[in-house]
Amino acid sequence: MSVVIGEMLIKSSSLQSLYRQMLLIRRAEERLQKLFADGDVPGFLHLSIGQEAVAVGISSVLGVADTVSSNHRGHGHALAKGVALSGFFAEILGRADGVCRGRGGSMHVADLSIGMLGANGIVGAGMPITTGSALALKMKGAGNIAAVYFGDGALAEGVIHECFNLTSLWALPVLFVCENNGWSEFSPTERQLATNLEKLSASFSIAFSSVDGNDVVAVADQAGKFVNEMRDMPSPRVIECQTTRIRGHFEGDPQDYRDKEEMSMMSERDPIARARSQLLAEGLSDLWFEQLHAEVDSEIDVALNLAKRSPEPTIDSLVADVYTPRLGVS
Amino acid sequence: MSVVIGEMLIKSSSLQSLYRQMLLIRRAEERLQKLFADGDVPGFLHLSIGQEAVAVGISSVLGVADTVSSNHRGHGHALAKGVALSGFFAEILGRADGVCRGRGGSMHVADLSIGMLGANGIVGAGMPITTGSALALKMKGAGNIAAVYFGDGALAEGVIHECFNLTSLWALPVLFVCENNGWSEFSPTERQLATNLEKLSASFSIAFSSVDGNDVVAVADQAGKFVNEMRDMPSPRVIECQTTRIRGHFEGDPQDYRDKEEMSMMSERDPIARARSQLLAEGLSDLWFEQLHAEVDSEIDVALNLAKRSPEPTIDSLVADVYTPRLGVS
Amino acid sequence: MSEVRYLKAVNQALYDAMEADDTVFVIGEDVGAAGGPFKATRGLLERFGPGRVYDAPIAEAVIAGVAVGAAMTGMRPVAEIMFMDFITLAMDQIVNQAAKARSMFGGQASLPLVIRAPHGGGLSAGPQHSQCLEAWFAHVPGLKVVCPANAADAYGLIRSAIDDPDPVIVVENKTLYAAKSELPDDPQAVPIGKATISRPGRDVTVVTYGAMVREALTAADQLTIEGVEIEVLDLRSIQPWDEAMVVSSLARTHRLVVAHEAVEAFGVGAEVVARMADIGFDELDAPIIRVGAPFAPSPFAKALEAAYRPDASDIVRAVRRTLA
Amino acid sequence: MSEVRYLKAVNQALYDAMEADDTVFVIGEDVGAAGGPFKATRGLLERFGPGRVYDAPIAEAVIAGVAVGAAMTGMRPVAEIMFMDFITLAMDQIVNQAAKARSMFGGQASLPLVIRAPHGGGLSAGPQHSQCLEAWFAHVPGLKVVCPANAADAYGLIRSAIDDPDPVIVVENKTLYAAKSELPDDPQAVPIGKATISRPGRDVTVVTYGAMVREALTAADQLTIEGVEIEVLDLRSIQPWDEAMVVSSLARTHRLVVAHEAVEAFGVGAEVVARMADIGFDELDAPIIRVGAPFAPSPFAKALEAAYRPDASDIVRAVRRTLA
Ligand SMILES: Cc1ncc(C[n+]2csc(CCOP(=O)(O)OP(=O)(O)O)c2C)c(N)n1
Ligand SMILES: Cc1ncc(C[n+]2csc(CCOP(=O)(O)OP(=O)(O)O)c2C)c(N)n1
Ligand SMILES: [Mg+2]
Ligand SMILES: [Mg+2]
Repeated sequence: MSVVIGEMLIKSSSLQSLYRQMLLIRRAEERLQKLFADGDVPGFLHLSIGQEAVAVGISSVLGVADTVSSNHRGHGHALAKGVALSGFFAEILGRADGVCRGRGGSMHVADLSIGMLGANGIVGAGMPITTGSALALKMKGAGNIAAVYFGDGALAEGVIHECFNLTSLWALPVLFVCENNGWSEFSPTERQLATNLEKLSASFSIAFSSVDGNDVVAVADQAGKFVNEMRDMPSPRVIECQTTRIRGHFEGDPQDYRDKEEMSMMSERDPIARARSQLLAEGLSDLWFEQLHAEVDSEIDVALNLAKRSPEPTIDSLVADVYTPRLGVS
Repeated sequence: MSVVIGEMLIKSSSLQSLYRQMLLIRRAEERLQKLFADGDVPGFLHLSIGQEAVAVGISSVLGVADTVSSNHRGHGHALAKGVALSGFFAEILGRADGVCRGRGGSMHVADLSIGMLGANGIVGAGMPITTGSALALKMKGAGNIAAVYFGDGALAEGVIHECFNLTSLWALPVLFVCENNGWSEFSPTERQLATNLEKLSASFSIAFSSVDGNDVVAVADQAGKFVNEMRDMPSPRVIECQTTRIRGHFEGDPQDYRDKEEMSMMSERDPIARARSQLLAEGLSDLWFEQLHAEVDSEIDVALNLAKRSPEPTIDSLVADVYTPRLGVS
Repeated sequence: MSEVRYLKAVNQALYDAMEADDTVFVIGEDVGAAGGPFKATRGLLERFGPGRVYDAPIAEAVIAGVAVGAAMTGMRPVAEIMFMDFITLAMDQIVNQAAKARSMFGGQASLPLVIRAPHGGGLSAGPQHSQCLEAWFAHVPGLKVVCPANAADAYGLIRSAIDDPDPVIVVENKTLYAAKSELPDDPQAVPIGKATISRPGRDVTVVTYGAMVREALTAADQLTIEGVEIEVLDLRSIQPWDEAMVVSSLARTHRLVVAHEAVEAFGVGAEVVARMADIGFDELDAPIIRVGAPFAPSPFAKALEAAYRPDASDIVRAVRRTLA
Repeated sequence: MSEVRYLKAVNQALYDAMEADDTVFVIGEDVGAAGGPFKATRGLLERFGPGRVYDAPIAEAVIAGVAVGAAMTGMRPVAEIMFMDFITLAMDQIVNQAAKARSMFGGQASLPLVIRAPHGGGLSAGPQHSQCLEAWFAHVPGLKVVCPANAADAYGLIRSAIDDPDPVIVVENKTLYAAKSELPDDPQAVPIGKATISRPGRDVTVVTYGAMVREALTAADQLTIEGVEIEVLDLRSIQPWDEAMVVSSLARTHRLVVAHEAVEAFGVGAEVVARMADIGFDELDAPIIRVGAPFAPSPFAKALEAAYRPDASDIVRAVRRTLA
């Protein structure tokens, strides 16, 4: 497996390609949003609209041999790590060709073959998993690292303490990526925390950086810097990405707890609009955007059509597949 | 229930009385040590020999309406809070007249009528219990506080994070008392922690103080200061008491992991010897000590004899007593 | 008497209990301003204020711990664990502390605390948001476990749970929240430990609880057509459970089916069967059949989940087997 | 063939597994320099170094999490939870993550991890250090659970557990650690899911596991004097368990007792009985009797604990009841 070193990747992956990835995630989620409204998506749907720059910026410095774990709001994390779009859609629609054969859904999208260790329905639970993954990677000694995405609300769970302690103590290469969107479901996180990530990181002597999580280049730069250090000399890092949850906690959330002002400022903070302005300033034409959008939309159409044509999964393999089949073992 | 304000108590309880309490705990544990060696104490026995100044100093500023929770090394905490000596011995010997009727033993000594919410066999578990107790006390509004004793090893458990966060966020009157003896069972705690209590407290904006935990006056002074503040205006405090585990992790521990040097320095650090020197310097005579020792020993003899005469508990009430009997409810 | 949603009955029970006793308070994630993720605590903050309704951070271990410590200190806490699956993070406080305190302190303490935990599938919420873990708690001496199947029982069992001197786990089925059933105008407490006959019958006893009661009643309708009258017994309480009522029904029908939504293997049903295979053995004319979820995590996809969850047709099949 | 302590067999299994496969590593509290609280890991640090033997802080949730994440990343972790009671702090990682990963990821992943957890009383260790919680894990699809009763099975099941592609909980009984039994010079893996007949007999089948196997054998000796020959069946694996062997024994004896140290109510025995009350019903000539701990936390005092723990005399009584 090839180890992709962050800096190299940032250079080769121009803002154009980062933009494209963010756009793909956005459009994919917008389609899901619509499908959900039409009653075609079962279960809970937590969209990451507004937070795409985090996933794209982080993944731009990771290779396939690096691992990521994610949380309930994990669509962007999965797609940015390289989960195939049609398997992704099929999963969320609950179809047989879903990456998890329709058994996991939105909160459990995973593809272990590319180091995507799964979204997770349990707040905070990705952190210990990532700690273990990082230990394994360190034991293997190939310079790979493990990243974990979590929200600001997850800072309240005790497990973060155990993970900060262990990764610092054993110098494990975990990149802790906090998506700080200010919300824990329907409550402002400031009413849930008497600390913050900077202070917590400091108390475990873990290098910390806070970035504008809606600026994809800022995320990629800082992540690249951290990951390069980590590859040379394993140890944890914390990157806090200030970002914006543009939609509700989940689809169907009326959001009556959010005030007008916050809602109105959102478009300004939109990471995709920002990247677009930058690219326009760099001289890209409207036509370029139009073409790109068309391209992305058609990519999504193809994948989604594939997903929609996928059959409903059948129950028969469910029980047989709980444990690993073993040749010669009855 | 009367609220005893720390400072007043410190004044009235002179060093002599603190010395007496420490001595009582020490001698009681020395008797247990011998009883254990003779095979008369069932189960695990974690002695707090060397750590008496913490329990005595803290309890000197607490009243009966204040609560304490403790851990596996809780004999001193219980006695200092006022658990009756004979019921204490009877419990540890597993007798019917034990404070817990022989059902709990050394790791579960409790007397809720005086706010001793129990020793605890689960490392760290006293902290959330104390957090809840403090919330109840705050709701009642009488200015009482809740204290929890825990070891340095417990700092690794995630629950401390949740409790620091909640007590700070909700301004709950918890006095976190760490007995830092440098050991987590057979491992030096420094090999288990990438942080320390000062940093952790700071990260949650909880006032912190580190004291010489083998100096009973230093413990009582700092605790008194903290508790007075907390009674006026509820909020958490952390007091770290640097102390010395003179015996093994439990009785029977060969302690081959401890080096000679550490072992030889122990007597210097002995809190009781220290208090004795202070009292000698203040002019107390050897005779005074002799008399006090004789008095304490005879108090212990009486209690222990009572305990030893207590019958073995019988199984009959065990099952009936798992739930609270209710009149008129079948 | 009026038809109300199960959820409304839960809400009213909490409200009335808080009115009746000011040591009762609620704590949980988003239970305050948001009125609870399922709206079970709606209106409580407005009525009782932030000193009785605590919006907690996402930290289940300390939420349970607060209940334990507050109960030791004279209060009657009612903690909500948003989905029963998250109770995995609070097990020490519930199992090692709450359940054992009374016994291990020699009977000194009563811990009047309640943990509310919604269980069950049907929402395509996937493997980590659909589990029915009540069997775990029923295995722990010191805990009581109830699982109401309708509005009146939801009201009555929650009132009893809050009133109870010992720790009670109240398991609420998520698919029932929206279901309507009758609630008396002056609803009463329902004693913990008493089952009820939801439908009398003479041929086969079907013991069940929670959302499966509805399925059993549907099965009863179907079976009537075949000339089979099943007696549907709603346990309501799982720990303690009403062994006497099950035996006495069995003494009439001589055939037994036990059904629940939880995974069949090592579930609550196993205990009911095991008791009847002992004390009820002489009454048995046929094998005892259990109905429960297959041995797999609860799947996400609608079709999969529907096939996975036991329902009326499974009960019908089981009943037929006992009559074969 | 030589007589060795159960503990030595555990130790050797770990040693041999680490020799055989360098992706195997151990993690737990004091498992390194101190050789483990019960000395199960003695010598491993010296032989394999700190890169394979990890002394962890007191933090059970992340210990279990490390096992999950490392297993997802190609290793074969063996985590020790010092007393099974402390597993309450690691339930999310074991139940929501380890157990479900394979299924909920659509079969992509195998998680070859082992959690070793000593259970049981007999040391006067009190209510928080004596529990037998295996029934919880047996109820969770995705986990396997084994509980060896002698040195050869301890060795063989631990080797199988480590070799197994899926998560296995290895429950070791603390009172067995010091007990000696035969271990072949070239000990072999023991397949998970296969019971064994510890003593053949014709009159009553006694199904048991762990420390109760010894008690059942003692009971067998006593009952022989009364002319009763019991067949003692050691399950060894609890999830999956060897239903076929139990049925075939029952087909010979027509009477069944199920015994374990865990609390009887909602314990492992309930499942065994429930299955037999279904698929074995036609073979049964008498009520099925269970033997287990009473419904109370494990008490501390020696006399109390002795009265609380089920033993040979309880099995004798139960067998007599099935013959009455
Ligand atoms: C252990 C656990 N507790 C509670 C929940 C319910 N829950 C799901 S998301 C969420 C809020 C998470 O907030 P944050 O971590 O900031 O992520 P965000 O939704 O803002 O992206 C909560 C409480 C859960 N899934 N798991
Ligand atoms: C949750 C839990 N994990 C592990 C243990 C085993 N154990 C008992 S005491 C102890 C060390 C505690 O160290 P510390 O907190 O510093 O207290 P000390 O013994 O030094 O007083 C350990 C690991 C336990 N009782 N509970
Ligand atoms: Mg958030
Ligand atoms: Mg210590």
